[in-house]
Amino acid sequence: MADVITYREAVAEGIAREMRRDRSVVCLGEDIGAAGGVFKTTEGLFAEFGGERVWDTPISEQAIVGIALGAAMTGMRPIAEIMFSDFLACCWDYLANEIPKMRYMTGGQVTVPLVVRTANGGGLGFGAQHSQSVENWALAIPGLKIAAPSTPADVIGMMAAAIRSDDPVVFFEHKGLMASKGETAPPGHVVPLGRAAVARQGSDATVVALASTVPLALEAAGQLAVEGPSIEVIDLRCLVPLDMATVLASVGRTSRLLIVEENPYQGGWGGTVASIVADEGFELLDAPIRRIAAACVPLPFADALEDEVIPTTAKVTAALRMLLAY
Amino acid sequence: MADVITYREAVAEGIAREMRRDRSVVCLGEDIGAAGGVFKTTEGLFAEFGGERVWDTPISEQAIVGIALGAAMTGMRPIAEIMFSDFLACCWDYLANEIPKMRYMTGGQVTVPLVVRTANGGGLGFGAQHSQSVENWALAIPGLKIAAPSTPADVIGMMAAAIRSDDPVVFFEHKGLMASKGETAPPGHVVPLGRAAVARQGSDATVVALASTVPLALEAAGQLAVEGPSIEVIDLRCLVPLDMATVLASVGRTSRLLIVEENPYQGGWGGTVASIVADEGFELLDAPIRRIAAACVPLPFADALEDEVIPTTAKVTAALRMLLAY
Amino acid sequence: MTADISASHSAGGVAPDVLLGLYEQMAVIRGTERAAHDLFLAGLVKGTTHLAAGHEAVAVGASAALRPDDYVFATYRGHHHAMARGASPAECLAELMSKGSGVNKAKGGSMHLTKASAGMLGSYAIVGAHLPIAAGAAWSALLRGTGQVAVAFFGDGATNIGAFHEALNLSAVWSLPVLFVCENNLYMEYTPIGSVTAVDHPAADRAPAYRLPAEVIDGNDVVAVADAVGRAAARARAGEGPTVLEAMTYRHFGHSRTDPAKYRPAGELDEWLARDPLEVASARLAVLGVQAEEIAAADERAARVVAEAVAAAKAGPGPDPAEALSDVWADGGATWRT
Amino acid sequence: MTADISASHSAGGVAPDVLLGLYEQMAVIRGTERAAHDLFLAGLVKGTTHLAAGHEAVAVGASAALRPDDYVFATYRGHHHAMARGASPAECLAELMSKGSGVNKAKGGSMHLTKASAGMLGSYAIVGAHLPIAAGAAWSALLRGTGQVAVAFFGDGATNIGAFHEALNLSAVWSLPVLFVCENNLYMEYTPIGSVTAVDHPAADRAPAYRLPAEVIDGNDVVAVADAVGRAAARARAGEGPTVLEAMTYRHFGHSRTDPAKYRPAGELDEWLARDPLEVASARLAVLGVQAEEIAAADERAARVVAEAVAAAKAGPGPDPAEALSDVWADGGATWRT
Ligand SMILES: Cc1ncc(C[n+]2csc(CCOP(=O)(O)OP(=O)(O)O)c2C)c(N)n1
Ligand SMILES: Cc1ncc(C[n+]2csc(CCOP(=O)(O)OP(=O)(O)O)c2C)c(N)n1
Ligand SMILES: [Mg+2]
Ligand SMILES: [Mg+2]
Repeated sequence: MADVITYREAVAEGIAREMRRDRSVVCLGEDIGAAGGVFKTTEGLFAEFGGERVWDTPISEQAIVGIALGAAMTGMRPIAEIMFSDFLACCWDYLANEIPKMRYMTGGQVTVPLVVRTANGGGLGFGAQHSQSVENWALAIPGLKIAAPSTPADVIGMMAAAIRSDDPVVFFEHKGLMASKGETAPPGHVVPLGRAAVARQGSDATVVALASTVPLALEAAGQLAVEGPSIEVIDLRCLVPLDMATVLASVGRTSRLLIVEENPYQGGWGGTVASIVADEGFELLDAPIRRIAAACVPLPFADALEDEVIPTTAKVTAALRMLLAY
Repeated sequence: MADVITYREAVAEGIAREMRRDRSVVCLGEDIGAAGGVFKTTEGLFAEFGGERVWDTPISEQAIVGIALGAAMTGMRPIAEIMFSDFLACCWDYLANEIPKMRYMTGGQVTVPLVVRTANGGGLGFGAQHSQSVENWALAIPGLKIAAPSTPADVIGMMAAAIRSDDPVVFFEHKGLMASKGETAPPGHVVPLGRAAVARQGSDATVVALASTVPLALEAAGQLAVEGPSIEVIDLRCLVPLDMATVLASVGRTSRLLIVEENPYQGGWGGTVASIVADEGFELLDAPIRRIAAACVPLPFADALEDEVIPTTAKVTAALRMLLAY
Repeated sequence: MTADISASHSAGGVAPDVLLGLYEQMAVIRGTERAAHDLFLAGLVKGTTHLAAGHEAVAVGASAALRPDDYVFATYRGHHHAMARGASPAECLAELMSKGSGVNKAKGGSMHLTKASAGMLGSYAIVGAHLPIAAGAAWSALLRGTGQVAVAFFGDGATNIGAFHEALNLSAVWSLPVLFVCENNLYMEYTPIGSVTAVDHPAADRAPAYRLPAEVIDGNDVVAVADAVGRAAARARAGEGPTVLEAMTYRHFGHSRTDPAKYRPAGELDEWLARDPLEVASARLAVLGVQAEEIAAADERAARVVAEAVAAAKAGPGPDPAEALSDVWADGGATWRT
Repeated sequence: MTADISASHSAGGVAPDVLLGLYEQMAVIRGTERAAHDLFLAGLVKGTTHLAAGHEAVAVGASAALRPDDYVFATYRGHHHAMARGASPAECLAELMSKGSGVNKAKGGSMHLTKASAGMLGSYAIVGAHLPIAAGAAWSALLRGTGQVAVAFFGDGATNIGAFHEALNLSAVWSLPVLFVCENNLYMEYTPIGSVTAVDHPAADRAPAYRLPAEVIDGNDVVAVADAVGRAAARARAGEGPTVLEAMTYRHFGHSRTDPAKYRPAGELDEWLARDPLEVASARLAVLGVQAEEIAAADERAARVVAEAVAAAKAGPGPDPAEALSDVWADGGATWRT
């Protein structure tokens, strides 16, 4: 059996592999150096690569991503860490107006090979300003590639693809998955951005999930399998490029679609997926398209309240039962 | 016939009416005072209300909305202007993490009656960083009300509702509509937030539009009417509260839905509307749900290129024809 | 108490009974922070905590110098400010323990303690974000002509984020009645502030960039803090605009949760423990002739308050699940569509 | 030219032929800006323009002191920087006129002129955003050990936005080879900078907040600018970190488009026209013994270049509609889904 590694360790491993093969890869962020990052996702990098390649910054999110952008435009492959994805709001101008538009508005003169990594998502009782799932914010911005892996091996493989990408990538590392374990990735493992994974095959309904909602969907599928129904679970892995081919093919087989998102329903990424299926896959559908997303409220602190708001296995199971009964 | 007024004038008129009736209403923003704002949407306010109530600020978007928030928490009803909606990215932390979450995360202790006004949208050749339609950014954030009027009378009526609202409202004024004219609003006119308008009645298909896309939809409907088909045009007016009742009722009558958005397709607000209809209105539909949105690229400068990217009447007409032929 | 301390100051010293009161307040906060730490280790506090043990003098000293209707804005490390302004230890601990009886109804948590009725307008978990917000409360006070001031407390690390700069400039230009009080505890999380900041005193050394007066003060001396805040508040009320205060202090625990703070040089904590705000106040009390027994009695009263608070917080009800979907809008609800 | 001017400086003065070259460059820029203005009024330039007539000495002086491989970052008021770094007047005007032959293929427009091949890494329309980006190019130069410097040009108004603060602090802490050059033209759009800024010199007076050296210079004197930029660049290349320069200058046109600039006090424009960068350079040339005819010849050559540029730009093809959907990604395309 392959070695087992945590999702958290996979982040550092994925970065380290690329730093070893390409000297132009450098990291910057708050407390990422000797301290190894608040989520320990850069543990070991400072020891291996030193202060010349792993840079501690002040609390200056705009400077962090702005500097990464300038470095990317001039020959480096920077990896900027924004500690919690909620803080992307503090440098949103760079994510929304600068990084994704640079190449286009210069008529193709400038290339921006950078990665913005960030700890994303809820479920840990960190409250309204440290718990959001914001892949959908990035989805609203053409020009950003968006990665959100759910397994350690995908973390490593997608990190390689992200760092090697000549396009800017926002890389979401889910806080709720940090401690989860899985097989590590073989040397040279690269998971191309924009290819969804069929995490579980099934024939009665399709569940499209991302990051933290993948294990929820798999658990729900497992529970239902005991009763008979066979659920296909698709791990989107990326929002851009968005692998609708895999989704539409699956819906073609199952005729039923449930989308499970951690972001709020309003403005959630599932809306984009649903609208494509409601258009291009209209004739494939035998039932309404359902979305389980977070309630349209800020994230509350108490576990008991947070569970009311974000998707849970029970909510996924219930939605699937309704869909199957339709 | 009632007096005619431009959309631009309606903004200043709407603000002035509320400033006259409520001394706690104050304005702040860049060049909004004696200069009357770069879009002349605050023209006359400084002359009428003086520097005590109309405050020029430095280029400090975070300070502008941050100060507005603090003032709103302590008894004032500030109206903050962010000159172009693209610049909301410069103060996104306040729109995403502070303003909309304040009431909730304090357990209801704090009320935030503020308005953030901003010039939104493209079509004027202002390029990638001054042309975006970003109502969908706000839609991703629970806790913000979102107004985007399409007519002068609605500007006045919705401005009144927004300023009187005890909840934070982001008020999008479309640059492409500034010069458009319409009837002014009678004294005391208030358009409650969250009520869509049926801008044109029809029976063969429903077009859901917002702000600049309302005139496009009306024009397309007018063109098609000559040939026979009868198109219903719904002006959403607000994204939050979102008047799905009106949309679903209309689709119930027409069985066909086209959504016309100026924001990019990926992450656009139409995805949310489409997904609700694909779920709750599934049985009403006789055809796929179509969305005409901007292409998933930054906004190009040249008119000829911008037209390729954003919705036009021709694109709406073509989409309707396909939908009707389905 | 507000009036008392300013009176005693102008009289050239703090009255012993007033100082003993401040000492006791600090002892209550210290005890509550220790309790929070223990409850976290016991698994009864979820999420995270950022304890302010060591910073008590800043909160208590400032509160003593402020009016009850002034506004205070704190960071995620804000338990001390909430309590100094009047939130009870019980309702703060209940919040940390996810109880419906929490000061924010368990919707905020440790990082967002708020007691609006006491002018404690929140704890903010995005570094620096509250500086403009505090300026806004000051602007509002100016517009309403109430003579209130607003105080933003923030860490040394917050001085490098853009919101700091924007808030200070605009407050200076508009001459707002706002105090910017930096609690310089030498570290931003695990990184020494000096290694990521271009000047020695990250707040005070920047005040001239906004033509603002500044003072570096002993943040472990409750009297020095009250004194400086009192003077700055008086200036603000007199229409003379903002002041920057940089209070040198130290956190006794790690940055958050179970951080062992290994990044600190050996001996540093001990040096600061020797200047523990409680010790400093004790010493001052002794000079004023307050007997050791009186101080011990205050300690005992504080310990009793904390013990009762822990018991009350533990006994509190869990949150009502319906709370998850309330309080988004002013009408109390969370409805976003029809 | 770069080498020339520094050589002439160290020789204690600018060589007459070098200065005449700079004069001619400025005349070309001035003529191009006038042409842009006329073309806008004629309806041939869409969207907006922010003309830099009056600011020429900053761009030309700085470019003269920089290496060809240095990096320059400008604002939406950046025509002069694009041309000073080597973008041709024709390709700039073509961009303004929405031509496929525009320097950005008509995808950028007036506010985004970019000539990456000449190290002119863009014009940025969000105030202040490019300061951290320029710092990033400087960081990259440091990491790659190339000895390049990066220069961010920005307006007085940009000094009050958060990105300014973050960029200066981090650049100072990391000792980056970056120059922050403020073009202080007294106004942010229609508002006098003094009315919204807490210090007199919005850039230079803030440098101490980052322990950076600063200089206020005559932004209308191309020699003074070249001199100051040359010295700052040398310091940066020597590893001594960033410098803040504040160049005092004035824009001859309104803020943008057809702004008549009525907010200016009477006489102010005239005062500044008397210190027009072209006049200042002319006067210097006269002192150096350059004949009036030689200057007139330079003016004529410049006028010819501009006239040819206008003709070439007008003759350029419209943009290929397919360009609307290209250049999002490095593969040249815009595909976001399968
Ligand atoms: C914008 C932002 N960036 C980063 C963080 C993560 N973070 C939380 S506390 C902290 C350190 C703050 O240091 P300081 O301001 O000195 O306050 P202290 O914790 O020492 O009281 C950091 C980086 C944050 N909450 N917000
Ligand atoms: C973040 C942001 N806020 C506001 C604007 C609108 N705006 C464009 S130019 C300008 C004035 C800038 O003044 P200054 O920095 O002095 O440059 P100048 O135009 O005088 O060259 C403003 C407010 C903007 N582009 N970006
Ligand atoms: Mg600190
Ligand atoms: Mg200016």
